[in-house]
Amino acid sequence: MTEETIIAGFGGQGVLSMGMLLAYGGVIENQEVSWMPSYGPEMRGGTANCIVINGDEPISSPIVSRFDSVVAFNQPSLDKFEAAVKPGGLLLYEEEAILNPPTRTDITIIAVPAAKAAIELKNQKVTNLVMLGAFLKAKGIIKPQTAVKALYKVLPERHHKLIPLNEKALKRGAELVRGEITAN
Amino acid sequence: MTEETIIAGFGGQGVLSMGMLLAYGGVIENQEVSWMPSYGPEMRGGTANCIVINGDEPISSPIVSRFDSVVAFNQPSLDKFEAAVKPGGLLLYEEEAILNPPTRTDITIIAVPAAKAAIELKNQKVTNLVMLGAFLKAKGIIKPQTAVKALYKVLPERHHKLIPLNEKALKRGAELVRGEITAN
Amino acid sequence: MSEVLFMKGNEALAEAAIRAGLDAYFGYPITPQSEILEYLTAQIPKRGGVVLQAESEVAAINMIYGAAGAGSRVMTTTSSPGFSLMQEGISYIASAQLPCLLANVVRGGPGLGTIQPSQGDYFQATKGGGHGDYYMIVLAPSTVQEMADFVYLGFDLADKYRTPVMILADGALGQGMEKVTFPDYDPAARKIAKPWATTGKTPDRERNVITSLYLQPEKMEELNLVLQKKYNTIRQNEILWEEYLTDDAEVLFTAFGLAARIVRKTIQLAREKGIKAGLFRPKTVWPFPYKCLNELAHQVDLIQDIELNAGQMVEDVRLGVEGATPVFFHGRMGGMIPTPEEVLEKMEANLATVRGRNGRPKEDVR
Amino acid sequence: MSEVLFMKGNEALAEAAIRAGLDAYFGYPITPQSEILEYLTAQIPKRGGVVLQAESEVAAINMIYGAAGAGSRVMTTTSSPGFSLMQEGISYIASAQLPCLLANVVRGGPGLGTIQPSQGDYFQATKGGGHGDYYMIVLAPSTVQEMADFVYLGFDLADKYRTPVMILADGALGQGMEKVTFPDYDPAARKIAKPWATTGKTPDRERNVITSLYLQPEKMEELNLVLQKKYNTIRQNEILWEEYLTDDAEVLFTAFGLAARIVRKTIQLAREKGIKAGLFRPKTVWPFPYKCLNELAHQVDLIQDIELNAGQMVEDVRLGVEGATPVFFHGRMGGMIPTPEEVLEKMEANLATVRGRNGRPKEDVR
Amino acid sequence: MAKVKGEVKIAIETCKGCELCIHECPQETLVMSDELNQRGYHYAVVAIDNCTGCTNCALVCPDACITVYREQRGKKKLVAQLSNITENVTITIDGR
Amino acid sequence: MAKVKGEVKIAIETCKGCELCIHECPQETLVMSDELNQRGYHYAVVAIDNCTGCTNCALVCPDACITVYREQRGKKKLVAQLSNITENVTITIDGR
Amino acid sequence: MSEKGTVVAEKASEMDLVYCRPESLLDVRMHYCPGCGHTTTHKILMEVIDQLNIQEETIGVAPVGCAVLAYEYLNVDMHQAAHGRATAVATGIKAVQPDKYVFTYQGDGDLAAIGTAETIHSANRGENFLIIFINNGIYGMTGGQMAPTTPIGEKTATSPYGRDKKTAGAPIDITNLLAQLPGTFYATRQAVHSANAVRKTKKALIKAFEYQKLDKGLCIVEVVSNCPSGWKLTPYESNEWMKEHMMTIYPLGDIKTPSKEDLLS
Amino acid sequence: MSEKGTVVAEKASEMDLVYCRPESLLDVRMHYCPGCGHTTTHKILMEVIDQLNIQEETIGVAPVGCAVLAYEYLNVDMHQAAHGRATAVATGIKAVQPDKYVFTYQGDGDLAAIGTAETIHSANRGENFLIIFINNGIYGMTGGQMAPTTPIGEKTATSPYGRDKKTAGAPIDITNLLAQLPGTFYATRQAVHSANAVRKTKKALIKAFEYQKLDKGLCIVEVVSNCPSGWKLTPYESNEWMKEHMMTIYPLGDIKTPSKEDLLS
Ligand SMILES: Cc1ncc(C[n+]2csc(CCOP(=O)(O)OP(=O)(O)O)c2C)c(N)n1
Ligand SMILES: Cc1ncc(C[n+]2csc(CCOP(=O)(O)OP(=O)(O)O)c2C)c(N)n1
Ligand code: SF4
Ligand code: SF4
Ligand code: SF4
Ligand code: SF4
Ligand code: SF4
Ligand code: SF4
Ligand SMILES: [Mg+2]
Ligand SMILES: [Mg+2]
Repeated sequence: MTEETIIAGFGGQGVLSMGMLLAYGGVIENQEVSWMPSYGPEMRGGTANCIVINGDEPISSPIVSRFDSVVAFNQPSLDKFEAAVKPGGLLLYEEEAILNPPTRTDITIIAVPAAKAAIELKNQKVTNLVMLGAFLKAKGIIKPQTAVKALYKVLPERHHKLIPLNEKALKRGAELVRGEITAN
Repeated sequence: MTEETIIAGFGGQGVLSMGMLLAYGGVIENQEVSWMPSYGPEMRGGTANCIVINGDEPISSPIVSRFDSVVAFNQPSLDKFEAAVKPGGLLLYEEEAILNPPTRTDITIIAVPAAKAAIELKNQKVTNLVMLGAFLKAKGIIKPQTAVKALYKVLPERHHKLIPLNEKALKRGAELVRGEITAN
Repeated sequence: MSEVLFMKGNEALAEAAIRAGLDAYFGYPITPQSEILEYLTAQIPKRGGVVLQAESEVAAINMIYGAAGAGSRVMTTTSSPGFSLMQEGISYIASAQLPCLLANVVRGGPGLGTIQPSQGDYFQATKGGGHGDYYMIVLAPSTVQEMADFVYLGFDLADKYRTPVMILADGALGQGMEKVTFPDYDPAARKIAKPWATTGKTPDRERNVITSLYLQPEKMEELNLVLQKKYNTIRQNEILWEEYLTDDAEVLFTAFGLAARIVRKTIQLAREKGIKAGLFRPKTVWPFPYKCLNELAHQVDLIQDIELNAGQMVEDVRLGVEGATPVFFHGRMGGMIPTPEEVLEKMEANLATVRGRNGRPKEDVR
Repeated sequence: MSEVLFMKGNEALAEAAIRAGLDAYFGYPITPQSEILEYLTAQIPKRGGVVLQAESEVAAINMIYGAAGAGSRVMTTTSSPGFSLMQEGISYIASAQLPCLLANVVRGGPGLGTIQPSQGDYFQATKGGGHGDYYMIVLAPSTVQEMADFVYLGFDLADKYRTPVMILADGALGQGMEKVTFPDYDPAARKIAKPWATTGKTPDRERNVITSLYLQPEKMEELNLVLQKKYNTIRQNEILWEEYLTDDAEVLFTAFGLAARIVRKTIQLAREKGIKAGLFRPKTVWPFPYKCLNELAHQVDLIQDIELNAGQMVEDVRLGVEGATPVFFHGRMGGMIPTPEEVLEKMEANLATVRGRNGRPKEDVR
Repeated sequence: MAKVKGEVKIAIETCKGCELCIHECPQETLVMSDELNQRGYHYAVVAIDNCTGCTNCALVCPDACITVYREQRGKKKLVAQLSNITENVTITIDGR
Repeated sequence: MAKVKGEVKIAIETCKGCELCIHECPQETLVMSDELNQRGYHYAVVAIDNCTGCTNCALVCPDACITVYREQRGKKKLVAQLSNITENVTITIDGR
Repeated sequence: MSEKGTVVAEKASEMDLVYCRPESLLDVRMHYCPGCGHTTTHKILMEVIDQLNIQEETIGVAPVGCAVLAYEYLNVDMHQAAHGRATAVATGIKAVQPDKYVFTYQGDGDLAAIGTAETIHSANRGENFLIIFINNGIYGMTGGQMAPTTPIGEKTATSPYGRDKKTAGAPIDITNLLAQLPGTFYATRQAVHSANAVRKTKKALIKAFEYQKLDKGLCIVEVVSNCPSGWKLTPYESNEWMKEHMMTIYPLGDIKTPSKEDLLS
Repeated sequence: MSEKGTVVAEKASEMDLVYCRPESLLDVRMHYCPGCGHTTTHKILMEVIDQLNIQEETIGVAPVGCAVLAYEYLNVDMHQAAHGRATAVATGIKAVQPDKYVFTYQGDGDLAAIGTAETIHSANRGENFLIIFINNGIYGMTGGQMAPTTPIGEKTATSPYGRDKKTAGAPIDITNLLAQLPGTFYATRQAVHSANAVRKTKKALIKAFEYQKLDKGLCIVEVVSNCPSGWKLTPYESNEWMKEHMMTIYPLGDIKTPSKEDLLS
């Protein structure tokens, strides 16, 4: 198994830490893992992404250009990466942020109303956790409990009190994905 | 024919221009010629030398370490280069400057009282021309007249009035070398 | 064995340096390796040592020259343009025989280029980007784990041979996070005495002089002979490489660093298709493992060299192979990274030519 | 043909540059090439153009970058440590595709070394001392006459290919005087239009931008492909070399620059002894004349490479020869220069081994 | 002093939501939108029609999003320099 | 004021004939020799025995060729520091 | 990257256009972070160039730093330059194009750290071009590291415990140093955080370009600027912080202005 | 190169030794040209080191320039350094040997041309070492080329028509610039052309070494010096020329001295 995922959005939407949770989760589950952020001044443009690869054998290149899954937090990211989903792969996006939804028909597409859910949870900052919950429901790369464990690694000590809320957000995300996931 | 000559002394004794005259003379006589000065901060030590190679075929290396002729203007130069004269070669030195004369027996050695002669000519600066005159007498690498022609090339215009004096010095040098020159 | 951590390559390198007893770091920010300086400015005040942000790479390498000469375990790191600026200083350090660790987290050149990963500085690293006859020991990590491991090795080799050692990494190894563990290493036990260092001329010894100046060519040649002798010793003792599935290989890939990881995947794909492919990965790209490669070369139908550049290590490959088998090159530049599939395709095309050209069916090849 | 003059190599280079239409020179003093700057500061005010003593070599190469980008015929010169300092700038110039002429009047390294002549910067010149995949056309003069000739050639090639061209000389060629003549050359007729230059954005064209920055790796790879294509064209069109007595040669010497002059003498000595020796001298050391050398390699019993370094061009020789004949190296370092006799002796010793090893008497060799 | 009448137009897709214009406007004419533009920024919009055309907001706007107009007061007329703002600007000055 | 009696010794083979000591001596004690030393330089020598031991010449001598002594005047004695000037210096201070 | 504003400026027929995007600023979205002073300075630089009508005669140099992509926005001939070498590059350009207006556009890391030698010597030679110096007290482009100009105590990526004077020294006032060199003809320190500041900076730029015609020496216009991203503040907060922490050590105003004689001689 | 003076100093028994070659100056012939100020400065530097008895605790740095061979003469641990980088090298040494006395010994080409950035930033960081700066207004070692410090009108190998202010700028007073940086603790300009000047320079050097113990910042002792060879004058003439042409633009005296508070704080 090798799962190549890119998580992309605006800076500040928590895309890097969503990726980090996925990666740390992999470490906890003894997978081979690589986490590769976009870096450098293109970040000035306000976008950020990271590529996470989880596998059971040493990771080949940490930078790849086609993905098993794309998680898009905004329109530019969706526009940029829709074509990069491998046939049969997954495109998961934050519903509210997207005006022009994806059009591909050879992949699974899931729209997650994560921002709305986060607001319901009274903290917009956990949008990314909702997305992660949804993503893990769709792609069981790591167990949801592992993601919770990863939170202890990724969050600085002073934020550990927020972990219960994050856990809720993860759950909520999972609930938002209904039914069986198959490529349509 | 290839003649490899080194001319060495203190800075200011005119060793570089003596070499230059020999070299320019070669050019005038259509020889292949190379003139190679010592350069760089070792000159701070107060010594200077140049290697002149006159030949009838393209010069191999302009820097050589054994010489057909060594012309020494001071003791350190004599000390340094005596051993570098090829067997059967020539060591010509300014007589007054040398306290410890050379000791080799497989080469021709000529002591030229050039400084004295120059003082007789009322210009100490022409010591090097006396030396050149003597050297050309011993080694006919270029004709003495050619050396005079070379003076016009080497001296800046404003010093051309000194050429007659230089010519005298050349002659005087030639006179100082008596008899046949053979390796002893 | 210690805990499995998950770190950026840059951080792993910095952490390893501290654990290896780094006395002083001097450096200047540049993407994609600024995390090293950042990590050290955060850690060193708590853990001891010196960390100083220099005014430029030129200053940084000369600070290294000073601190290394004064007997300390020192390191600087930068990325491609910064490494170019250090060339004069590196030549001085090599010539004055000072131990230190350098890292170039390479980005795509030439010029300002891009900040994406590249292997375009192989020539500069291995053939002497600076003036004169010198070499550095050049370690080429392929994983974040090696980003850490080669720091210890690098410091030890530097001290052992009084020579600069460099780590030739790339932006992906620097920026990406992977699992890493740190070995037990006691710097106090590993650091060796440096009686030549400028620590103050005590009455029991002559003054120590750090210099590379010998105006007399005879003297300068002597120094060069000392250096060349040292380089030969290193060539004999310190060559490191890795082989992957070479035993039965009919096709040999050569690659270093990040490229070698892609090739490993290609090899799996190739073997799935029945092509017996293997990998030869130099870990020291200087000294280059010519001899061992030459032996392998006689066993295979072709060598396919893969690099993230326009073809640099391939010259060393060809020097090793000496015509024993055809050598092909495929590379991507400017921060582009080939896919395993692309690499496979290139190799297969070349294999077809070779076997076609030889006019021999596959079975006859060897 | 014009008058035969007698000049220092440095002066001949400077004079040729003026005659070739030099618009601007920027440089910093360093032995053994300061005469170039000195000659130009004396001549340019009388003959037109710009000459500026920069505050450093780093500044000088970046002034070149500016003036070359603005469309002028420009040159800088230095010696080994100074050339190392220019590596970042050179990489930028190559990447931004700017034409200019550089000269390195090499001295003995590494480090501060000595000011005596050396060929220790061959690798730096030919394999890219700076970061990234780029090459310069590298002309290696062997006489003062070529110090002048290669200036014209250099400027023309630079303009033709929009690439930096360098002259790889040495202290002896720079400091020594020899005969030289200057060809007829009309700069006005030879200078070509540079529509890409920054001369002010007139309404009839888009703005011109001099850059080597492409953050998108796809774009940066494109630039690299353009560069590589150009380098291939140069490899096809601009290789220059000289052969001396190779027709019947059984022994081939390879050497460039000053070393080749010593070898010519050795060849005479060898032929006097009945050994049919010949010389292969690359005039362009990049692009290196691999193919022609390879052909010759099949004809001879051995190749004896002679350099004023620890063995640098010999790698290119071996890449050209590809195992076709044994290649031996002899070099002197740190400003030392081998004698023709010494070179002969080394070659003869190697010849004995080879012929002994082959177990073939001399007659059977080919 | 009678207030001059002005008007601003804001290129909302260019706006990066830095809010500097808001702080700089002496009239408190501008506010930030609740909406995001396509780049994900809240953008500046006119809240009250009390602009005096003082250009403060425009001067301080980093991204040159703001175009300012001011009531004619018989002064020498400015020549418009709009060519590269957008393609469908139509400017009519002096009836031309 | 009674003149103090001094004395200088000059290392003539180290002397480079720069003449700075000559110009600096208030007593005009020193002159340049007609002879050359082995390096080809005229060197400084004492011409008149009127040295006051003021050390001016020695201070200004670049090459540290000049050693200066001065008549004892009951002052605190200087400790000689001659160890590496030359091997056959013998110094006797206070009868030691 | 080019994109059009969707709300277009439509001429209110009874009104005059009094401010709009300068023509020489290319109609593309600039990559700078929201509220960054680089952006404002780009804009007014092009306003000035339009106003002086010197677009065709101007050549710019932007070295590495956040403004390295300036050539994507400024519609004049441009050189990207190596980090720290902008003034050397400008020296080369001006040497062979003496009739053109040449400017550099440099950050504080570029001008006052790695480029110190080139900066000082360009000024000392009295090079006849304009330096626009964006002093934001930080290395913006590389992610917020300490610059030589960073205020004491300021936390950056490479001074996580605050800049310590003992080890990193005091923030350097390089414009002041440059002003003391006879080759510097005009040196002024301005800002772009307020409309008024912008007005003054535009005037300073106009002066500087006009002086360049006189061939009297180097002009430098320092712009004390912000880096909301590096400082981790909102644009507005960053400007407030800048007033308090930057402008106190880098007070705005002219530092060296030519005398009447200087101008006439 | 070592050689003994042939006329040896013999103790006149009734006299005190009042001046002799300092012990820490190695007994070898120095390569400098006759009358060169480098030589004198070497000598008094070692006198001071002997006097302070810090030979064992001193580490020196001499970059390229005529004094590059200083390590042949100065009997302390020494680094030869690349051209212009002496203060960077010293920064490295002092960082890891903070208890040692560290000095650099630099020419004007080295310190004020190629090394400008390193010089300024060492001062700005307040590096706690001593710069001995030999300002002879020329590149001595490479054969007399123009330096940034060369007086206007002076003919050198690279200003054959005299230094032209228009193209080469004015001679730079770098010590004065350095003095303005808070990191510079003590800056003084001295000379060694006369016995009196030598006495003052020795005092300045003593002060500078003593200040280094206080760990307060950079000390710089500039020595306005001659270059008889480069200037093509006799040593004596060169000193006279120096008084007239160098000391007028580089007046001798203290430029920055610590206040009582500075010393006590
Ligand atoms: C030789 C070299 N060293 C380092 C870098 C990395 N680098 C790029 S920009 C920069 C500093 C940017 O700071 P500044 O000049 O202040 O500009 P700002 O981004 O703050 O506007 C650095 C260190 C580089 N590109 N080249
Ligand atoms: C990188 C580099 N550039 C140039 C040189 C050549 N060089 C050696 S010393 C020197 C300048 C010497 O002048 P200065 O520093 O004033 O010392 P001085 O000899 O006058 O005492 C130069 C240019 C060098 N060695 N290295
Ligand atoms: S022009 Fe002046 S009044 Fe109108 S919105 Fe802008 S700042 Fe406010
Ligand atoms: S100043 Fe400009 S970019 Fe900032 S909010 Fe206002 S309109 Fe938008
Ligand atoms: S010590 Fe004084 S008096 Fe004696 S020779 Fe020297 S300068 Fe003259
Ligand atoms: S000062 Fe010294 S070197 Fe000069 S002449 Fe006098 S003794 Fe000789
Ligand atoms: S990082 Fe700072 S300087 Fe750079 S664009 Fe963003 S705010 Fe401006
Ligand atoms: S060249 Fe000048 S500085 Fe150098 S030793 Fe000679 S006189 Fe002194
Ligand atoms: Mg900045
Ligand atoms: Mg000097």
